[in-house]
Amino acid sequence: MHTSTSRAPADASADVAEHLTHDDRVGLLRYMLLMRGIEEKAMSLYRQGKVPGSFYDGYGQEAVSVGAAFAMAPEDRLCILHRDLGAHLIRGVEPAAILSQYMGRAAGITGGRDGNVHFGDHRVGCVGMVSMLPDMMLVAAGMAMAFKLRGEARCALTWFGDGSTSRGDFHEAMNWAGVQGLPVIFVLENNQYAYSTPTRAQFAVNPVERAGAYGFPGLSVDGNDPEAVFEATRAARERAIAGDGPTLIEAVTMRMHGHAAHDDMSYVPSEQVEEWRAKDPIDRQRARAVALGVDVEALQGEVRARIDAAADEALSGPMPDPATATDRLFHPRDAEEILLGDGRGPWSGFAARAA
Amino acid sequence: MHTSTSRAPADASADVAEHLTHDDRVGLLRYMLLMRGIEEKAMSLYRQGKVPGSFYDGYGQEAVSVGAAFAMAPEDRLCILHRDLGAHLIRGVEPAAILSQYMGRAAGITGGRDGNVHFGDHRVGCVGMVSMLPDMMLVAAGMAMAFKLRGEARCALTWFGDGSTSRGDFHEAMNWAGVQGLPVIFVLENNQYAYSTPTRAQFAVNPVERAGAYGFPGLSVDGNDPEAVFEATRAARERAIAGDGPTLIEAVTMRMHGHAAHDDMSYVPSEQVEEWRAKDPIDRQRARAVALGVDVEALQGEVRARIDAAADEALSGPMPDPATATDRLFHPRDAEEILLGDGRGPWSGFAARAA
Amino acid sequence: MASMTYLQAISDGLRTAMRDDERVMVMGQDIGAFGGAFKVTDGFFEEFGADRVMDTPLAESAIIGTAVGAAVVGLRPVCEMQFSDFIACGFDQLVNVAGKMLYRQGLPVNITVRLPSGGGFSGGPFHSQNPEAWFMHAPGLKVVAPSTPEDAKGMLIAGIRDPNPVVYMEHKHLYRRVKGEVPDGAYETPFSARVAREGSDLAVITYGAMVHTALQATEDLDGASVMVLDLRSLVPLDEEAILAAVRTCSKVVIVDEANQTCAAGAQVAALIAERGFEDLDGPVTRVATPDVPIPFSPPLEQAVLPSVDRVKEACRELLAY
Amino acid sequence: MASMTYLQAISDGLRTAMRDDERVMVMGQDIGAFGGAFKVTDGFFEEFGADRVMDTPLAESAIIGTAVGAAVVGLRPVCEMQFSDFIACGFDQLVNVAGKMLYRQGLPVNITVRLPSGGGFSGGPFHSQNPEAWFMHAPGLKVVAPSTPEDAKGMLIAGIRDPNPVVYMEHKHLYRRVKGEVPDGAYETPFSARVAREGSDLAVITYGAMVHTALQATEDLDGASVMVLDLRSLVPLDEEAILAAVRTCSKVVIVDEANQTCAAGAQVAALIAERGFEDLDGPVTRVATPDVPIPFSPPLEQAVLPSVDRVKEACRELLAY
Ligand SMILES: Cc1ncc(C[n+]2csc(CCOP(=O)(O)OP(=O)(O)O)c2C)c(N)n1
Ligand SMILES: Cc1ncc(C[n+]2csc(CCOP(=O)(O)OP(=O)(O)O)c2C)c(N)n1
Ligand SMILES: [Mg+2]
Ligand SMILES: [Mg+2]
Repeated sequence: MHTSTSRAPADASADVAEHLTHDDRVGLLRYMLLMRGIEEKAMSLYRQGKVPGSFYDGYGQEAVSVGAAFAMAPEDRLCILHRDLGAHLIRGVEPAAILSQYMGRAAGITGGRDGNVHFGDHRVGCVGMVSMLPDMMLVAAGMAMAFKLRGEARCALTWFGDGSTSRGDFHEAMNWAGVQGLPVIFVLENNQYAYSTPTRAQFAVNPVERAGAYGFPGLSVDGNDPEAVFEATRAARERAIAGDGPTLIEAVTMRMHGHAAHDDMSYVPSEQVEEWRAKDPIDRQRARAVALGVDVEALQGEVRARIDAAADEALSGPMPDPATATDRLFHPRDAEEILLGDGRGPWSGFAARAA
Repeated sequence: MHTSTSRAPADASADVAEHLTHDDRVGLLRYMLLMRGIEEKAMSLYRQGKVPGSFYDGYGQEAVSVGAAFAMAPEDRLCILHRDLGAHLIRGVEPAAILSQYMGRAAGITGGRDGNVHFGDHRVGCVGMVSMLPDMMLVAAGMAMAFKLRGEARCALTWFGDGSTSRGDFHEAMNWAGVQGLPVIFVLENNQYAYSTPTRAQFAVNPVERAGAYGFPGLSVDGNDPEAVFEATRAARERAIAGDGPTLIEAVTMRMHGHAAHDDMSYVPSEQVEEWRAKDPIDRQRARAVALGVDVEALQGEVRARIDAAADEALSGPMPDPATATDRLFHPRDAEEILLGDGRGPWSGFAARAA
Repeated sequence: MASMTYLQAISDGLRTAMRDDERVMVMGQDIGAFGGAFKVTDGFFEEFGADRVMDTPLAESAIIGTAVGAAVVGLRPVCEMQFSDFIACGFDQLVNVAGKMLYRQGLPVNITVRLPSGGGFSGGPFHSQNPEAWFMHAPGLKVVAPSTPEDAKGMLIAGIRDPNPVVYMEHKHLYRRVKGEVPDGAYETPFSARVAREGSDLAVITYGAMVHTALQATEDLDGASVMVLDLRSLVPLDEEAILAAVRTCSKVVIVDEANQTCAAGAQVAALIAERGFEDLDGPVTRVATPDVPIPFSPPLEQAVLPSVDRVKEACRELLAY
Repeated sequence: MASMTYLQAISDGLRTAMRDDERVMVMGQDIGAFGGAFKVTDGFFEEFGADRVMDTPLAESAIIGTAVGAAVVGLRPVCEMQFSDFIACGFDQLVNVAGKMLYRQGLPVNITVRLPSGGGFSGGPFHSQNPEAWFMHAPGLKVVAPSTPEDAKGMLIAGIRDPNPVVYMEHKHLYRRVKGEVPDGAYETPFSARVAREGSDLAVITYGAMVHTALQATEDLDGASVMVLDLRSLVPLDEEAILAAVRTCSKVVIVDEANQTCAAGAQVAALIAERGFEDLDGPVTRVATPDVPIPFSPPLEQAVLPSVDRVKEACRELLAY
């Protein structure tokens, strides 16, 4: 079972060309633009006092969620974390529902019961995260366990941060997935910080090195390149579906904003920010699109218009009815069974798979 | 920080000769005999209904606790696990106190409040284990953290089983020890089973391989050779005291009895038991003693007499007073501060260190 | 109908649920070929195979967490903790992931967590706990605690079929000590209280192993007519049955094996003090374990666990009020 | 004396304890150069250095477990959970290792665990909990919950000096909202109740943030004389002060921000129903959060948390009884 760990960045170029069509590549850019635009809009709503509580975003990390979610099939199942808005979009969650979610409105995915990116739309196969990190690794492993037990050709995927790797649940999930050889993909989003804590205070050795000691491969990819993340995830999914077990993918990136809206991240050296700003994932994909002859201005305009319309819709929606605050603590026995749906995101799966 | 993992059995012979005197080697045998004898006595008391609850022993694993504890200094601190009675003996806990402990008598180390090997005599520098495995790894790491913060040349050691490595606390302790470079020694007592569960259902890769991924060395030793365990621990202690951080030592051994008194371990193939019976650690050390010209018969007689006297003493002691059952839930503010003592075990430290 | 021990009834319930519904699987340490620490799943491995009778690594958080994952994609896992005490190691997954999922996002989590609990056999501080109150104080979990073989089977089946996370307290001290008639096949016992004995002078309100202590203590209490109410379910709590008992008897003794502070018994007492006040004819008396870890040695353990004598004494005192 | 916010008083207490005793150290996530999520340790890193103001990995079990180890060899660690909710991830070490050590083996564990708790600012289901009852139901832990800046400082210093594990509940909603005079230097506030306002018609018994809600709700309640008893400490619970309040007022409203089932308020109600029964002139009324996770959106959150209006209404109803 012992597979040696490789940290060499996956060389995506060849395989990517094989699996991503022209439209896929534009799709990757579109989702990243949409993610960044929605988060910028939410941030301005936050500043206007319209987003209660706190606000977290994934600025600069768009390639990680978009690249990985793009490689998943509708029948796969996802636990999406707090810097991974793009994954929700790929699964088909509407921008208006997301903005409603941030603002605690009735039309938000959780109907105002939870906030921020603490949601998952079960109709598109997603389980919403809890705050306790990285609890969802075990939930993802459990979904994969069910797939394996039933002999289904599906897999589960979850993201988690560098900081989360210090907690026991990381280990229990890695060990369980390894010993049972589960079809699960763990995407370690190494954005250099956990709140104010740099990775050197979190671990002595990069956790991607640990995969081998759990019996499955771990690899590092450029987390600012959506196509590299896509390709690593696609290959991991292929392994999973083939019955070859889990994969740990480290997506190396940088948290370009503070931990949350209140954090000016004065603890981050400005050179580090500058260095990473030059590697902006959207700039990179935009350049590819330009090279492909895409009218990127038009695409950006289209995305902006969609977000503006979503904001208008969200802002016009009501807050939840306080009379419902104690409803739905338990599911009635005679009610319909609710499970994670079968997925219906237009981009749940890249074009080559469908072919 | 990344140190590569070595699983090659530590070649003890040369160093051992340097550090163990004739008396030390006899001492190792004496403590193993004492451990086995006390556990046999306790088992017969259990069969007579004099030991309440359950009963766990370390039959066949005597070399692990005896070898490791022998290498520790009085100023070191230990968390001793349930198959490691020998370590208590080395620290100086009296056999009568141990038999009283098993029988829930007032003179037991916990005064009847806890049972089995769930004790630690704080006067000799030991913290008693809790059942939840492997919680004590974190407590040991915490003691080591205090030593490091205060600049003291001491270390902490704890044992834990193969099964325990699956739990989150294993990981949190390994990671914490690695990132802080703590003077702590983790002795992984791989006795092939966790209750009925063989190691293959517990992990895909031997956990000793993980040490490197936490930034410190992991090595395997013959857990049925007290001198090999001693030597590995002695060297690990030297590293710890020198500020070179933690060590994970896998002591490869076999649980030769059931998980507890009620368990006939029918799930263990009899060839496996036979194979290991031939490697009995006491037989091995006895042969060494014989070669050194020791009168082993006399030694055994002495040990037996000591145990018989201890049993008499323990059996004549009273049960705890029920009126005290709710005392000492909180320590009074004005009472004396109680800390782990400075150790006073006659064999807390082998002869060569004292010299 | 067959006569079974409490333990056999649990096994029978589990086996019945597994035969009826192939989505049901069990997970836990040593539950496979070994049949579990208490032999609840003895023979299951042979009947249902390794996939549905899953030996897990020693990792409680993982047991609960993976069960949640498996449940939301359609399995119905039943998790066994080797002892209820070890749920402390899976606490977060149970309370934060399983308990809050439906309320937050409309996704029910159909898991059942079996917790062998309770003292009385020198299990000591880590094998004797009654942790149910922690979970009563964690919204989104149902908590049940049957006292008879018939209810043990019926509530386990009902718990497994219930789409919500159910914490199933099975008292170890009842395993082989209590026997009773158990209906064949599948049936469900509702999550509501049961009058274990009718009575009108005083009501003893209790659950789990203490039902038997209460029955024994009040069997012949100087001729008094003593009702024993077996709560059976703690969440939902059958408030109407409790208040009805107060109306009938006007005097109440609440017996709880757990440590007394913030125990299930405290909640029952608080309920009565608020909504049964006008029917009360005496203080709401509690018998529980004082706030200490459960000691190992028999004389110490017997000194802290509620005994037949302590219950008798409390009842006598209240009857004389 | 200086005027300080509740938050500043906590900082001041911690700083004072660290200056007085070099065994005291603080451990937690982002508490070093960053000064902590709520800035309680702002400036500590500069004053005391990285060793005594220790940034830890993201690992709650390890924070508690290593603190226990450090404590038994002579340090006095103060652990910060970033939010009280995350203590679920360190639950086992707190309850089983720290809580039971002294009882089992005579070894005191001098740690203090700071839990920033409570709702009211759209923290949602994982940043708003009041988990104190879990720890009241775990023998061997002291649990305190100051409501004023003066007590926040004095109880933190007392907790750090106390040789036992102390769970220190600091309500986030008080951090910047409540200000008051705080004595200079080191002093201790005893772990006992305090009469926040004298009164004789009705007693509101509460603690933490709800003390302020209770005071506001009963400031001018149709001329009634309303006592407000601030428990301050939950373990030990000042039973005498509670019973004295019942004797004086005969009517009691208990206000608790936690989920109602098996909450601290349930224990207080049960105590009164048992030992204050004869002094009661009406039902023991409770105001608490219903048993649901704390929702994020303001209208939902306001609907579940006990409000000034709900307390008023409960008092009025009881006064009219
Ligand atoms: C168990 C747990 N402890 C503490 C926190 C508080 N917290 C929220 S995010 C965060 C940092 C997470 O860092 P990382 O895992 O690297 O994710 P990132 O935010 O960098 O994406 C912390 C400490 C938490 N969410 N969960
Ligand atoms: C957290 C936890 N879960 C379950 C148990 C129940 N249990 C007691 S010993 C044991 C097996 C331990 O195996 P291992 O760690 O290999 O130690 P060994 O007994 O083989 O020395 C189990 C599952 C426990 N003690 N702790
Ligand atoms: Mg990070
Ligand atoms: Mg083992």
